[in-house]
Amino acid sequence: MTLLDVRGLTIHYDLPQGTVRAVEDATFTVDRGEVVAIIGESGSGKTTLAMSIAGLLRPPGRVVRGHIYFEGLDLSRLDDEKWREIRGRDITVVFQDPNTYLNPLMNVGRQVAEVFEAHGMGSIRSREVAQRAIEILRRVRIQDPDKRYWSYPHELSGGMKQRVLIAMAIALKPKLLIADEPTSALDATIQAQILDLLEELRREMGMSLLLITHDLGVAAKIAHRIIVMYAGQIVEMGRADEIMSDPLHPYTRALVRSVKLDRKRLLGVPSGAPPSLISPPPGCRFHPRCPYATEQCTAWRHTLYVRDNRRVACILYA
Amino acid sequence: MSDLVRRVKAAKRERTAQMWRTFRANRAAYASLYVLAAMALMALIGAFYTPYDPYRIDLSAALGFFSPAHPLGTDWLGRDMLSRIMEGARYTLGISFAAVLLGAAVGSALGLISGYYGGLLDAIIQRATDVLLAFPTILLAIALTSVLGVGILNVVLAAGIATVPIYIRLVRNLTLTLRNEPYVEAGRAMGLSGPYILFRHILPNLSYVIVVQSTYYMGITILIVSALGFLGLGVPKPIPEWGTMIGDARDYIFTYPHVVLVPGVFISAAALAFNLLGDGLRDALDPRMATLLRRT
Amino acid sequence: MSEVIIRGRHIVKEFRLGLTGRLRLRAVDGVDLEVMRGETVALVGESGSGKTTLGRILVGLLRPDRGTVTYREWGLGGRLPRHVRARLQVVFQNPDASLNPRMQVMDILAEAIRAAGDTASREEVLDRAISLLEMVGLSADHLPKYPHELSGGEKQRVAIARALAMRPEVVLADEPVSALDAIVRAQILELMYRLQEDWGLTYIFISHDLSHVWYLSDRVAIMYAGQIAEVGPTEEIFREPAHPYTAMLLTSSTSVLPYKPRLTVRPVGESPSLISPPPGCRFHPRCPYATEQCRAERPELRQIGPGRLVACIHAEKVLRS
Amino acid sequence: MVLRFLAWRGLQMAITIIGVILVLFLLVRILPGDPARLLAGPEASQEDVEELRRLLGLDRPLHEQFAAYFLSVLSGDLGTSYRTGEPVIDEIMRRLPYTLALAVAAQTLAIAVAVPLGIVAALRPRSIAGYAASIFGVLGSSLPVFWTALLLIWAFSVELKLLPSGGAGTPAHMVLPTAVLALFLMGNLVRITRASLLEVLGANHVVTAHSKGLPWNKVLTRHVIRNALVPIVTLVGVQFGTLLGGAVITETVFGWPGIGRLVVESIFVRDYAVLQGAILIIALFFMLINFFVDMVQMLIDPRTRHV
Repeated sequence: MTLLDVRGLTIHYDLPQGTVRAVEDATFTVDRGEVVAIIGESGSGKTTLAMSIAGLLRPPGRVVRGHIYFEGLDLSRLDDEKWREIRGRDITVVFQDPNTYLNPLMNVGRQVAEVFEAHGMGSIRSREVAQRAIEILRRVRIQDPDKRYWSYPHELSGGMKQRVLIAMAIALKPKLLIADEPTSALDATIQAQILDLLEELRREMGMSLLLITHDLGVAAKIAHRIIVMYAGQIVEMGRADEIMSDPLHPYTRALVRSVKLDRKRLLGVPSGAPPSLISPPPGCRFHPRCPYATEQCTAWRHTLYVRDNRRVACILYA
Repeated sequence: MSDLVRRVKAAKRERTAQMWRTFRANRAAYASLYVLAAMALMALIGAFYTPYDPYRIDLSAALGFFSPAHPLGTDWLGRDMLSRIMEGARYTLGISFAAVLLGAAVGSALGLISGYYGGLLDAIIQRATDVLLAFPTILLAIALTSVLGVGILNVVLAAGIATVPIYIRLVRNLTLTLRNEPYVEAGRAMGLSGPYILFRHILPNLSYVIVVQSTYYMGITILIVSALGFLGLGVPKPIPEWGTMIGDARDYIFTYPHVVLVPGVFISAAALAFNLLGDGLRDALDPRMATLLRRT
Repeated sequence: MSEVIIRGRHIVKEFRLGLTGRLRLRAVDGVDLEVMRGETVALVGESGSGKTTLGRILVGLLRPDRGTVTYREWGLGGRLPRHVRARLQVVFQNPDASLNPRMQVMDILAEAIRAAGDTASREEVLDRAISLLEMVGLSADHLPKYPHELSGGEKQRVAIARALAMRPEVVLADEPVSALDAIVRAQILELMYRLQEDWGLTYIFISHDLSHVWYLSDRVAIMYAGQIAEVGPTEEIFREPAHPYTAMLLTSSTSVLPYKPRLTVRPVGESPSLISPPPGCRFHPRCPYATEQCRAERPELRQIGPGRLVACIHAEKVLRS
Repeated sequence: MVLRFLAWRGLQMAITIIGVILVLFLLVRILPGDPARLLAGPEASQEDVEELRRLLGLDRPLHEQFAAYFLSVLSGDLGTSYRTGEPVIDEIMRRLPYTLALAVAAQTLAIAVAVPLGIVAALRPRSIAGYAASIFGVLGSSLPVFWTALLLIWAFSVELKLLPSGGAGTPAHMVLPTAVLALFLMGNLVRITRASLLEVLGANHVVTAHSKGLPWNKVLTRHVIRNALVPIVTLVGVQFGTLLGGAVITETVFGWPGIGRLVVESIFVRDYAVLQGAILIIALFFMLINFFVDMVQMLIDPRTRHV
């Protein structure tokens, strides 16, 4: 049942200012057909994590430790050529900003057709490949796909561009679709349509969806499970509804409180901002902001404790 | 209280120090600063003292190669090359500096007015800029000197005016961008006056770009000024402006190449140093400027 | 509470596009809106709905092409006396661009304090700057800092302090938290709420996030394609939307709201081009209630209850369904 | 859309051309000295000079003179060279092919060397090409053209006796001037190529291309190099335009009978009709090339097609 198995993944960026510990000791799984959301604030390491799973981590980022098993295959040990076969076919990505993730100088149809070409199904110039691309565009509900095939990105609305990116990602019926903030640049009514489309495609193709987002509302809406990251570490994971109704980790609690807003009340969310990942605080990285922090927290070593269906990295649950 | 004021001032100094550190990290730019300082010093000393009279003809010493008495040799009239280079530095560098100052001042002022106030004035300035941009810069400078005639001030005018349209374009486009920045709009909401916003919020953000651009233009202008001199359209003879030196010496390239080689090395070094300095300043003053400069 | 301080009548604003200004984009098309003293009125809509343009017009930062805006006894169209200008302040979306990168927090605040006419000695300026920073949850330690040394939330707090320095009555907050992370968003919203309680500020709050609107606003104006679709008290509109677009927006929202809207309208289509908007009701191509009449006539904003206005001929049907 | 753009650009160019003609007209009018006296020569009597002034229309008000000048320019009459007595246009047409030949050769050479060098430098900054690119990048635009020209003459004509030091006629005559100009152009070209490529390499759409599993060479050609071309084409346009009129110095040093040298010659003999005509033609070419660059830009970049 397990499709993706990430174990102890640690990713650093070597910068002149120092080593950024972007992801530390990330361990989790994604089952077939499952929707898992990784949630965190900017700089929490969630995008780095996603990029490394898709094999798109670029220097100065590097995997320091850990493994990524995909259908039992260790992705972290793969060479470029093998990666190229998997990428775009078995593991695909939909990115955040549809305006910059499409090549502005190439018509969108060809950009979709390239997926077929990349996996040995004929040149983008061939009529057959073009036809398949048009079918895929139709599948993501782009109207007049044979006309839209020739459009350039700047001629399409944001929502349409996002559909084109999704078309590329689902063209070869992937097993895992990673969606990095797929809707945060879009308007609410478009966002809802895109989320509906992703959910529909996931069901139809039986793929797994790894959703990277900063928006707890989006995660709650479509994810089965939620993984919460703070400052490069996983602090909590569990079923989406349980996390929303009963967050355990003090950070998750603050996060949930900051999106479940009551009318005109003082909210009591913790002050301060996430720490620098070059010199993170010792022990629990949340302790400087945590209302429950004690002496012990500074000496604590990151561990995910099991509690019912949940895993939580806080000494309160040790 | 006064402790706070001190901390505010210290932070200001720290920011300058940070820029200086970034600048120094660029070794080529840092070295260029020394090269240019040496040249400036040479020009300064040259005004009061040169080993020989740069204009004195001594045919007995003509076309001497490098020697202890004449480190850079002598030319075909026996004039000491080092003395002439020192004397010429004042002209080549001074004229270029004055020209860039003129071009930057006039061009920036027009660009600022054009971009900030818009309207008919903007339209007129823009059309005039189009016309001036229809001529290659060097050709514009040549045409202007041919009209103005030989003379130090005329070279300054010609080389300066030739760069005016480029400054107008640059500054106007930047002003248009800065004018819509939220902090400028917030200033308007505070009731700050137009000129105040212009001088306090727009100009300081522009000034770094103008300084960097002017550094690059020093390199280009040195080449233009010396080219005018080379063609005999620059300063009047026998002033040893570096380009003029090469122009006068070109017939001796076949027999005594050092008379051409020496001033050329100085021109190249000066232009090169300004180009490298520009890169260093660009990165130190504002890392985002690289994209800003290229976009306009 | 019900004293109207800003009154906008038939506001129209066009922008010219293209090389020759041949194309006209009508960002705001005939809007009436009032702002009451001490309230928070939210302008809600998607990109291109005209909410930002309208907000700027309401505080006199933009001049409408047609229509009038008055703030108390002053017309907002030309230059305002300084003390009036000071009473209408703004806080913008992008914290990175809203502070001059070359100025320290000290200078930013000092400029505003002087502009407010509170001039006087350096010491007094410093005192006032510190008290402003404390008001927004910062401290004197922030005075020496440059914007790039501040976090997004801190920048936004400084921007709020700068606006407060003018002792404003009305603050236009244009998506003040949308560029921030969730917890910081909540911190800033909470700050805005506290400041309103303490100083009796009036907010024009532009947002696309319904939970923020829910948190902060007393009244909501839902905008669609340059026009107002619906105006009314926040609770009523969230519970009982009368315009199909409001219902669609509530259905689409991923914001965590205390209750689901009574009516579900499945989101379809996209907002129209403002260069050539559809005739009649601009929402009709996406509307499940659309009839022939909707295609032909532009619906007027009409009263359907105390303080509730809606621009839909089928509003009663929508409310009943 | 394209038609509208053409019409707009055409109008803009027409206005600029009128401005250019006006500037050239005024340049000669504010010249020191009396053009009639100049033309007549120092020996001519005062009456002859006055007669000539009337004949040339120099006694009429300035705006009438401009109208007359403008109309004659429009009809292709650029005046007569006082030195040769020939129509200016004939002289220019005789020189133009030389300038064009040199410009095309230098630009081609510069592109052929600088663009690949810039590309390799962006992809492998620590390779030999990377260092070569940085050196060419600053050096090319820092060395004065007249100096490199003289040095090359010294090396290849004087010392090695391989190539002629000046003149025109055989392909060998073209080698040195082409090399000098190409070196100068390469400086900016290498820098822009490298910077533009680096920018595109960091662009998000390249990540998308990788995420499809596209082979690296296809990512490079389709998504990186093609996109990086946009600023390069602009620069090449400006450079080529500059070559047509701005190769003044190279043409002078090598005695190349092109239009740039014509400009300098006519300055020294005060042949203002030729000077005016030559600069006008250069400016026209300059504008035409800019226009052409815009068209190429529209071909490469669909976003510019919508104005």
